[in-house]
Amino acid sequence: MTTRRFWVFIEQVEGNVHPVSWELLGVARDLASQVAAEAEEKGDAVVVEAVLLGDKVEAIAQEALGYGADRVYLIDDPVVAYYRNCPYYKGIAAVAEKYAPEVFLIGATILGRDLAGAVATALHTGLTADCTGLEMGEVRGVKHKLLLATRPAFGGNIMATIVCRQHTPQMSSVRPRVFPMPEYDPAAEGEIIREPLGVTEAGALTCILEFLHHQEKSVDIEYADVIVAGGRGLETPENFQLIQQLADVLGGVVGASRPCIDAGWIDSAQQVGQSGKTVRPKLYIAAGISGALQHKVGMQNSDFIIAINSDPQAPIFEVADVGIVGDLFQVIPAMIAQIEAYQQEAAT
Amino acid sequence: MFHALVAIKQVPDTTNIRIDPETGNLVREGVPAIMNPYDAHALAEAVKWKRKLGGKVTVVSMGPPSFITTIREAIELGADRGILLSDRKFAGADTLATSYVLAAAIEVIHKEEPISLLFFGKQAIDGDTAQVGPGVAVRLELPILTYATKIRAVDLENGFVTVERHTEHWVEVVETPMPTMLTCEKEIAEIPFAPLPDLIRSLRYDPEIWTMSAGPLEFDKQQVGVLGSPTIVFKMGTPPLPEPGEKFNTREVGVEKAVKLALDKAAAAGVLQAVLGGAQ
Amino acid sequence: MNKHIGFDAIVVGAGLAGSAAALVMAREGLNVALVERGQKPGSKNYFGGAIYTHAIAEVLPDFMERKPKFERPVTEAGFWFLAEDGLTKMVTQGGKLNAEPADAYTALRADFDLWWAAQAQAAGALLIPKTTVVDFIRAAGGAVVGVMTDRPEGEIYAPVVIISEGVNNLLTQKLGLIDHDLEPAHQALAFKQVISLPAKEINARFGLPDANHGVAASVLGDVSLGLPGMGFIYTNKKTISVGLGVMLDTLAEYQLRPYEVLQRYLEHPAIAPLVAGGQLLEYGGHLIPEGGWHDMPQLYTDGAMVVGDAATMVNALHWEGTNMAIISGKLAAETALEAHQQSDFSVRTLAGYEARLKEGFILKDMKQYRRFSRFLETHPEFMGTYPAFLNDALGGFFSAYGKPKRQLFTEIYQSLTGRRSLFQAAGDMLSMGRAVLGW
Amino acid sequence: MKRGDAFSVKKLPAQLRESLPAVYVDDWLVSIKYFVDEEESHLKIQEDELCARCEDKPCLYFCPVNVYTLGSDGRIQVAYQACVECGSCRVGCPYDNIEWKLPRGGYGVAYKFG
Repeated sequence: MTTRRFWVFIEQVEGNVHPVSWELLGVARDLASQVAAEAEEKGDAVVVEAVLLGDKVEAIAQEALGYGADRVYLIDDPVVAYYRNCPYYKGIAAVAEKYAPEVFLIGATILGRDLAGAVATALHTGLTADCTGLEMGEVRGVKHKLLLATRPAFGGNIMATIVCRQHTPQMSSVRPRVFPMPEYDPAAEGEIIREPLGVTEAGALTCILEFLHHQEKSVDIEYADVIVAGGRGLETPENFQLIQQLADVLGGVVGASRPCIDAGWIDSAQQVGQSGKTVRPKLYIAAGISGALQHKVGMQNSDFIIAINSDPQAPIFEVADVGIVGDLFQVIPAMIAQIEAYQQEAAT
Repeated sequence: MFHALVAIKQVPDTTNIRIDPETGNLVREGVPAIMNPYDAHALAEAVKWKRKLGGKVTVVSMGPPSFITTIREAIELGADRGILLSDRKFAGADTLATSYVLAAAIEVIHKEEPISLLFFGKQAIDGDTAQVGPGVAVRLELPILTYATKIRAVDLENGFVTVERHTEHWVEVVETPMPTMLTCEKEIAEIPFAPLPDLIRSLRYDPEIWTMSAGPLEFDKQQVGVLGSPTIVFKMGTPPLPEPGEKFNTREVGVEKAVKLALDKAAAAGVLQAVLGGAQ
Repeated sequence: MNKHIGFDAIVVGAGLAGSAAALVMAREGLNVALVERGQKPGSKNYFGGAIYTHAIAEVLPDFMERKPKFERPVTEAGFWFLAEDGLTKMVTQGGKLNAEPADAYTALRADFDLWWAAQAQAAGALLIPKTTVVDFIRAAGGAVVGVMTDRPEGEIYAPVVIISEGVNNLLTQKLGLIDHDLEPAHQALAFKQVISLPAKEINARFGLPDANHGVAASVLGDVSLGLPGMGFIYTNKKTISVGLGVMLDTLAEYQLRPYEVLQRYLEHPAIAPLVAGGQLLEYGGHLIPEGGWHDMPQLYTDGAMVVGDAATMVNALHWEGTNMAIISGKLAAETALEAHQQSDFSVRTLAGYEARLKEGFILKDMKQYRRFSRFLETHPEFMGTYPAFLNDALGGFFSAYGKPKRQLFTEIYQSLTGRRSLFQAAGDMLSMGRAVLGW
Repeated sequence: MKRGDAFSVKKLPAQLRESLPAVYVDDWLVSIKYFVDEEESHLKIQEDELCARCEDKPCLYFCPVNVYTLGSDGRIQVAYQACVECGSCRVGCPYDNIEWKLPRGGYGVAYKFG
């Protein structure tokens, strides 16, 4: 009997866990269930496990159990108080070599992508970056199911499904907000296993001299509940004011499609799409965005999409839950007024 | 001496990719090939420091002979030497095999002329993997600073570099011993408009071409190309499209009515209540 | 001190005229810089269009062996007269059009110009891309001795410069060879879509046996809302080029948006089936200097010559321009070679360029057609009335109404005279003749 | 201002005017490859005042890529990024009010088909 291990890296900074880690525990549980039948046939065990590094972060390990991990490998060491590539990848690679996970998922965040490539190379295995779809499936010539990792390529115009046939772990970095957040079970139980880091401060190679905090908090569109996004149809950068007004009424933030970024109309942090951010708000309003594929892949998982475009053929309508064909300079002011009226009505 | 190594890749301009509606395949006709923009910015920074400290910039790339144009472009932007790692056996490489070939070549270059800093773009715009840089760094056991936005200081005497790199939360100021690898964001440097003499030199420049064995090293054929790649493409397809929702045309029903009908749909789905609840 | 960047000759612009000039000079051993502002040759170039092989052959007799980047040979050519809801075609096939190599091939400029410039490079010219020439370097007496580009340390010296800058004649103006911007009334704005369709589908829709056959059509009438302008359709291998040219002043006067006019054309009941299901690959626009003879700048000065569109070498009625560009480039190059032989780059030698042009067809044609661009302005009926009449007349002729034929002919006759009196019609024909034949 | 007199607005018959379909040209522009010069616009309006006085503002119509639009403040906005360098505005501006340069070498439109 063997144990098939589905691993998730838990990303934390100063004790704050990146939500993608929990999303991945959810998808890892789902993947594990997809091999349950074939594992049972062979008498194999299937487990979901988390890997966590940090300094005094045991509470997070406990939380990981609540989000669905059966077991947490915890490397608690002052050297990894803050993320640095070398100690992190060496510590993780050592634990992975010891327990031989079958699948290893890492959030495709800035930190995660820095880490994943290094771990994969150290373990001499394959890594599929920036995935938006995962499933366990049959692959010809392989006796057990493999991880089928799907990712957009070429600016989101193509979806490629990648497999790693003979090497383990099968690694993927996964975009935030692609998978839903799992239920949290405060009563969940499981094991926390402490592992040594095996890297001293001297071996860390780099030294962080200081942290510079952003002067102004950049707009965080990735986890916003409401995004109002503008495209070329706005015609001028000044017209983002109108988008901002609508976003304000809805308590949301402003996003943009690539042409606006290319034209320098708005900060690239606000770009939604393949070359920007993947978002999954409760409400996404696309105004004057034609809906090139590269934009759609970044927002089509939104819970509800309203598209406003003067061209009834605009591809954005293909992904919209509801569309308004018309001049956005007329539609948006009307929408603002109606939402305000709606709010007042709801308040009384 | 300051010696910067810059790894560059030629990529199809992804803003111009389209899919053949009949076959579902990628149409490459009419798609311009460009230097990966992140690499170009990394190169610009390398050249800036060369101009400041004296020294040399070497560029290296792995790809088919058509990549020569991109190497020439690097010369135009101020690189001194260009090496193209090109062999049909390298084809089909995933990031692991690519990092092997680059690391092996860089090791040889380093032996000839010790490298101070390695510059990579943060990712290539065709694959967007951001894996090759970290992979090469691990193979060469070099410190790596990804998402570098600024080089504050290069201390050749003591062998240290101070770099700003951004994370999701803040900008870190990091010091590491050289040689070190940086994967660079676009803001690390503006791409300069090359002087005419540099452009003319680049037009006449023939890069060195290293193949499996014709070059200063022999590559391990188990580690290159398809053989050295653990991942394979299982299938390709166009992204699936959901069922489109209803459209209301302002020309037909008027602006007010169209907006109302749309918002009613959002309300019926419970969305409006959910988000406005949060706004109050 | 920077070392001088020096050449025997500089060509500004790697289009059809420029690359032809560079090729001819480099082949004779001159050290030639071919300066192109685009990312590569063809990046900035745009046309309907078709390339005429007689001009290519004059520069490069063995061109067919060098695998020119043609699309399809033009095996069917003609006029399509578009009424509001109908189409009458006057086309010719076979005969001369079946020659091998063909008289004309459809082409896409991004491909063709790259190939054409590569022939100049193969002859030894140095192509310097991504560099915009902004001014000239002049000797004390005013003679051109080089160009200034927009790059740092961007001066290039040469005793002779061939200006192949295209319709936006900024440099030609800078040299004082023409003292005014071209007038909107003499410029056609051409705009088109390149639409992707499977080759088989193109063959079927245009009635072509295979991809070695192609159509070039001039489309008149409703295409430009009956206003001065002309549409076109060219079949390429796996794409079709559909667009039109409308006089710039017409667009301004009638407040027409080019893309709306083009979309209307694409939606025309006779055109829509030809483009149905196709994917837009590229839209764009370009000016055509249709002023002809009257707008032609002085063609040479000390140390410089002007070729191609910059010299307004376009024959609007025949859609000719590419051939005139190539020939003018060749003739300027031959003049530059003579100047090198005589070590005299002044107007004394360079006047030979105009003399060479006069020997060939270009200046003769331009002179003959000198009234044509004005003709369209003053005779809009050729754009509206006559195409509509033709459709009515032929439509009537080939319909069985169950009426006496005499009545039919009366109706046809009236459909003309209702639009234009016979006297006016006769006058129109006379003016047309004058414009075309140069009476 | 010789060119200022060159055209006077003429009325298109209503039937023809109505036959013109509305086109959202931005959707066509995505088919065009540009190397945008972020640093400098090659098109500049010299005097806003002249544009304000220009009655017909033909640039709003004839530009094939809709570079010129009327801002909400009544000023002409110039989206030079979309320019295909045809030169229509250069010769067509009635008051010669557009400073028209070629983009820097390598920048601007780069036709893929032409």
